[in-house]
Amino acid sequence: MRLAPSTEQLAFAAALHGLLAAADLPKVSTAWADGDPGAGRALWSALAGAGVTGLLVPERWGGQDAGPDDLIVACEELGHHAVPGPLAESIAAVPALLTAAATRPGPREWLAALAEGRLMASLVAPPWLPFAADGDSADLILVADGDEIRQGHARSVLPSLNPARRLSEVTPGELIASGQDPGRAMELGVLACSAQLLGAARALLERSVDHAKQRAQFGRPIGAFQAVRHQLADVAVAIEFAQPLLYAAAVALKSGCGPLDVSAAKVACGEAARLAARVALQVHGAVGYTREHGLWRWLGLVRVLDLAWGTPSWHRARILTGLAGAGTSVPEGGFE
Amino acid sequence: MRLAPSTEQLAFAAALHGLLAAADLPKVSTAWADGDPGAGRALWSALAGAGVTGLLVPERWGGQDAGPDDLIVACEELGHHAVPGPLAESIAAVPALLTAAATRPGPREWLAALAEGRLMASLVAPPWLPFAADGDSADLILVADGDEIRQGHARSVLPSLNPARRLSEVTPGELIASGQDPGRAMELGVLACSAQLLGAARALLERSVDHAKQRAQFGRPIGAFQAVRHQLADVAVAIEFAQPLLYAAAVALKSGCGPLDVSAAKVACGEAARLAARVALQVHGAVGYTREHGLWRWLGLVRVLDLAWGTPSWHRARILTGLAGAGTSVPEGGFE
Amino acid sequence: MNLDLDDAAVRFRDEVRDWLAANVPAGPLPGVDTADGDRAHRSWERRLAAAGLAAVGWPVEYGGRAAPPLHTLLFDEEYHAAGAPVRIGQNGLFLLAPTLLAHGTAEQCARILPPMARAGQVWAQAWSEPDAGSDLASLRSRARRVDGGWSLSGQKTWSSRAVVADRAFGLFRSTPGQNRHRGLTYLMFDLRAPGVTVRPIRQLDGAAGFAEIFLDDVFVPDADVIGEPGDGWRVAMSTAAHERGLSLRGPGRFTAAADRLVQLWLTTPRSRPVERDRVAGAWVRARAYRMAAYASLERPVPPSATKLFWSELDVLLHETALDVLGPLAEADPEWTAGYLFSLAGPIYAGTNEIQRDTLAQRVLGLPREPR
Amino acid sequence: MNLDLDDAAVRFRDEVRDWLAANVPAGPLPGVDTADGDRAHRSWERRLAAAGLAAVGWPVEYGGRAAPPLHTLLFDEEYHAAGAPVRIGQNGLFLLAPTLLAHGTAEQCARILPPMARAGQVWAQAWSEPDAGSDLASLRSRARRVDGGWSLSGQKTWSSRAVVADRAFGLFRSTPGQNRHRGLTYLMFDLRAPGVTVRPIRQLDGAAGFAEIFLDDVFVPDADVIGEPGDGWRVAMSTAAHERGLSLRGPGRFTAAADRLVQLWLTTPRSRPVERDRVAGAWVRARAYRMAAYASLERPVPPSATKLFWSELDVLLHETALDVLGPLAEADPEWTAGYLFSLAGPIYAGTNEIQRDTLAQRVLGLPREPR
Repeated sequence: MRLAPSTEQLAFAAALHGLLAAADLPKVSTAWADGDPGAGRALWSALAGAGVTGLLVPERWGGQDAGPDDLIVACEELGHHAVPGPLAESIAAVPALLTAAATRPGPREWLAALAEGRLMASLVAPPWLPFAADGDSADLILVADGDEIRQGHARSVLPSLNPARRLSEVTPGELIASGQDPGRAMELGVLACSAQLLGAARALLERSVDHAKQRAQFGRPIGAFQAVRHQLADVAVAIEFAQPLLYAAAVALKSGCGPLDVSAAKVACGEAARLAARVALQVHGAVGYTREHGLWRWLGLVRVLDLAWGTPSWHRARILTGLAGAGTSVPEGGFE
Repeated sequence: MRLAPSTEQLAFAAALHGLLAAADLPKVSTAWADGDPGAGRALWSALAGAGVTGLLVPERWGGQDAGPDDLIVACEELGHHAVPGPLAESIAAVPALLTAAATRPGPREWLAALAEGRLMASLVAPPWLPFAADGDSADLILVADGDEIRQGHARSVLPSLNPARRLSEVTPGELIASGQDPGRAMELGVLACSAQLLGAARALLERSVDHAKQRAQFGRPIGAFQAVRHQLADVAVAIEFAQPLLYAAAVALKSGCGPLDVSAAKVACGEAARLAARVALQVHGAVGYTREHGLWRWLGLVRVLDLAWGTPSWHRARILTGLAGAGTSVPEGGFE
Repeated sequence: MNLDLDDAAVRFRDEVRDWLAANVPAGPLPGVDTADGDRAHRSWERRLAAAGLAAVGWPVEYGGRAAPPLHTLLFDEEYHAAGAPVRIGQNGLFLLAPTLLAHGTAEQCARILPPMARAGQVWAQAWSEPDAGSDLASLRSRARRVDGGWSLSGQKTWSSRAVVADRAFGLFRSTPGQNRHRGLTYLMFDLRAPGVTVRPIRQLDGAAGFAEIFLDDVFVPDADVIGEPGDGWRVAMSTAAHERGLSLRGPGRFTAAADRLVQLWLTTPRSRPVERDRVAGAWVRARAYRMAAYASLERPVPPSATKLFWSELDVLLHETALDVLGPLAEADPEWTAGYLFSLAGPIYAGTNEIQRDTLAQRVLGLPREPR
Repeated sequence: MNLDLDDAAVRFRDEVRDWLAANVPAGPLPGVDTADGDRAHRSWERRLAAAGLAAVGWPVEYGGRAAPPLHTLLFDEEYHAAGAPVRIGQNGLFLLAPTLLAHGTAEQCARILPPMARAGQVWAQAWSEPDAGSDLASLRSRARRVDGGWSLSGQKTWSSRAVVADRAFGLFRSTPGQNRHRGLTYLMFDLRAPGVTVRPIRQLDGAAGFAEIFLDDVFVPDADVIGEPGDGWRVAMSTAAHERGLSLRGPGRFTAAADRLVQLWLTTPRSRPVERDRVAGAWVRARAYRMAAYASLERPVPPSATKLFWSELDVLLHETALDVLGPLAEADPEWTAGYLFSLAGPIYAGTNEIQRDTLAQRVLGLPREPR
């Protein structure tokens, strides 16, 4: 019985952390927000080199053929560093969708390009993902609607609440596959998104703790005030108890089931991240509200990802449907 | 434009406060909880002398014929002192129901007896009030179901979460009136209940503040710790902003409308009282958890009254139905 | 208890409502912190002033109507219900003006208030410093006595509107030896005077909503001291009460947002019952804030309680709206802008942590924390 | 990451499940703090012990099975899922025993643990004093050196189970000159010894769940000191970690309550969607606590975080259940009893305020508050 990363996974996370810590993410994110994806694409290539972009790509197309447990280890680090881009799409859902459609040459080529870091993909899947995240810089946009997968074409760019995210409205085009249940691919997307949220929560807590140790008011570090330290303690508790759900969801998905656990992970990681974001801003005060300070990179990320890949409300309804047992569906609204 | 008590109302409240402060309520409540209503009934007579029990009884049957604004002034004091008994029933809803049925001699006699303090009444009104509060000591139980009012007969006594409240299951009996809309009587009951809740919240805050000033740990009063003082500040804010809604509801009911305001008052007073109760227990610690300390008299009262006279959920639904405008009903469950 | 408006109040409300219906611009004005927006918002203020609506509670000689506080409240509600533009002059109108009317000389009021009402002068605040945020009394910017006035030096920050404003007001340490609340003076100064440098700071949303102000030997004549030199803390705290209280944040902003939230929820195709609770709860709180405003005409509400309540209400309103919108929220410009603005509420005008301490001490009488 | 149970674990779980199905009493036992209840609960403990299930993780020679921690976790889940009786011996089993196993002598373990496992001896805690609650280190009850042992005097309070228990354990000041954490000794004493008076305290629910203990020159032999004299604080803190952590509050209690809550919600005729959110949220948290328990087998969870989480979860579970029940809640004996018990959670075993301070300092490394 294991609910913790293996030694290999810890080493993978540490390597990724080193790569990202050296990558000047503030600069990457600022450029990305200003519509200049060059540095972000360079980082994407570096991530490919570290084996991140091909995690879910089958080995015969150059990938790692890794499992959901490796996926969350990587995505937690990506969230920890607030890496911009359509990550849960490119790393989790799209490779899974393409693998199911890999009887045709197009998907196979895209899979290989994903693994090599030459391709970054986005995804539209109404109503969960109504827009393509970073559709303007993505090389491939898929549209998953029912059991059909189509290629999508970006139209206008919309601003997002998250400055480092550029939304595209998308027109569905050529049919890529049909008759495929996108379920598992979407679960992997939810899982990746949850891991990003948890990583972001952890980063927000770390930065807030550092700030609370250094910033002094009334002659002492603000972290010596209960009003500050107790808020941070609550964030630490939320993170501490969201993490096991994330790991349990990965374990459940690995053995081929797990909607209940995936939803529980999404709810808990989202809650922890939202709490961490609110507390981080409050602890930082005005300086956290500026673009000059780096906090904005996580604040927008968290608020947006919590509502993407199924709202907390949707996931709660799914949990109760699962618990109600066969034949009973708990609609998003409960019974009437 | 007035949203505050008049000079006369302030004097009424002060007189009532004096009466109740001298009445040894802890003893009254303990005896009441142990099934000995003697002292409680004596207090009821004293309240009749102060004009409380006949507030809503028409003058010709010996009452004050007072308005909803006087009602909340009295009920806030009763809640402040955690007076046991079926108060919102006896003082608010039942006199209003009986007044509407006063074409017959029975209701007239009951009204006179209420005003004189000889009669204490309880009420069953499913689904809001499934049991008769203190039905074993009440002299009269009404059952309001649809547009029929019947006399009810108490069966077994059930224990309540509130030790100073004894519930009876009731069998409906003789028809008292039919074709009457109990609506306004029930609104008055909700209003009285809201006022009790606000008074209880205020008492809980006062006692907690006193305790926080006196109890010392780590060499200083616990009220000097932000962990304690900030919780108390939040309670004060909740009370400060529930009160104007209570007054506004009384004003609205006086001019013959106001379901929206009555529901808003119930929601806000209930929230303030529940927060006050949780914080009071936490600030008092173990001593607040004992019967020897008086806190129990408010803790049970608050938790029970918040769910009586329409749950917070029911009142929220009514607010949104009112806001949605003609023809749209927001069910308790929202739309599906 | 009686909520009926008297005839004068009804007439006033109708006048405001009609005027706004006829005059509020159809679309939103450009951002207030841009050059275009600056022009458009000042022009809007001049129209308000011409209609006698810029500051109805002020004395007539300064551009007001000497209207009772109830009318100010009614104006605020109508203004927000009509979706009228943000008041570019709000720092002056709602924060400096009450201070001047309470502590200023007649000369100061006559000189400063009329152009403020016409937005001929827009004001910025200059309170916080890099090391004096929550602990405002630790501020270090200096006012040095010079011939005929004072010379200001130091650094102020988080000064909202400073990028577009003409003048600023704030606290300076005028007696070097004295500590904390003592020896501070309340001064007004020209943001275009020699020695002033304003550096815009980009906010979360990318706009330059606030700025740093660097002061290097900036001259201020004696006529621009409010109250007595050295008595600045007491004078400032009356502004702080306004900032935290109902002057800055009338109920109109929140009741209007609550009504929009209810409409959003009612018209969202798949209305989410989970949010139902919070939508109704937010509406109840906005209503509570409104009723408290009316009640405050007779019984003042502690400013710390007011600040805590409106700032948490604003966050609740906007968080709930985003949750109702679900995945569409991030692309909704209006609600996301309001959301980002709401997040600043628990921080500015004295953080909510400071407000809770103040309330615990001044309202509840709890002992002060050892510092 | 792998959740599969090995064969031994599956066999153990099945054994426990089958035994409980065959042995758990059909109805509830009388209240544990009554004479009848005392008998019934001790008898139940003897049956558990006879089946080798009283304390599966203990060494075999003391009445356990030397089972791995995973088995203790599985036992806890099965026990609560089966609705088995409250453990009358829990203070001893879950709090004293881990301390003895860590700090006690072999003689102490051999003498004390076997009767504890058979509920031949039931233990009470004796920590808090009237002036030493959150600030436990200010305790004043004394242990005076006497021939062959110690003499205890003073007053302890909030001692749960003291009314029915046989013996108690707690901290006493053994070096009069020393302050706070220094000079304390961890001792066990007989509640029926001369000089001991136990005064029951009625709780909110009317039951005498805890008591005051008055000690007047009560003799304790040297054999009943745990650890070194004067080293009591360090020894006690290891018990405190157990009390706050998973030993006292295994996940079974909460997952069982969460499952009952979900069933309640599903079968309530007019299921309330507002509560839907909280029902699902409570279930998610109970699941999180369970998964954290499994994860803790490899990576310990800070006890302060555990205490905060389970106590808030328990309140959430029961508050939500009452709200789902609506006006019927007050007459539901099971949920209201659980509710009242849950309210004590954020208070006992170190208040949640103390836990947040501990977590901030020890886990987050934030500076200590000046005291």
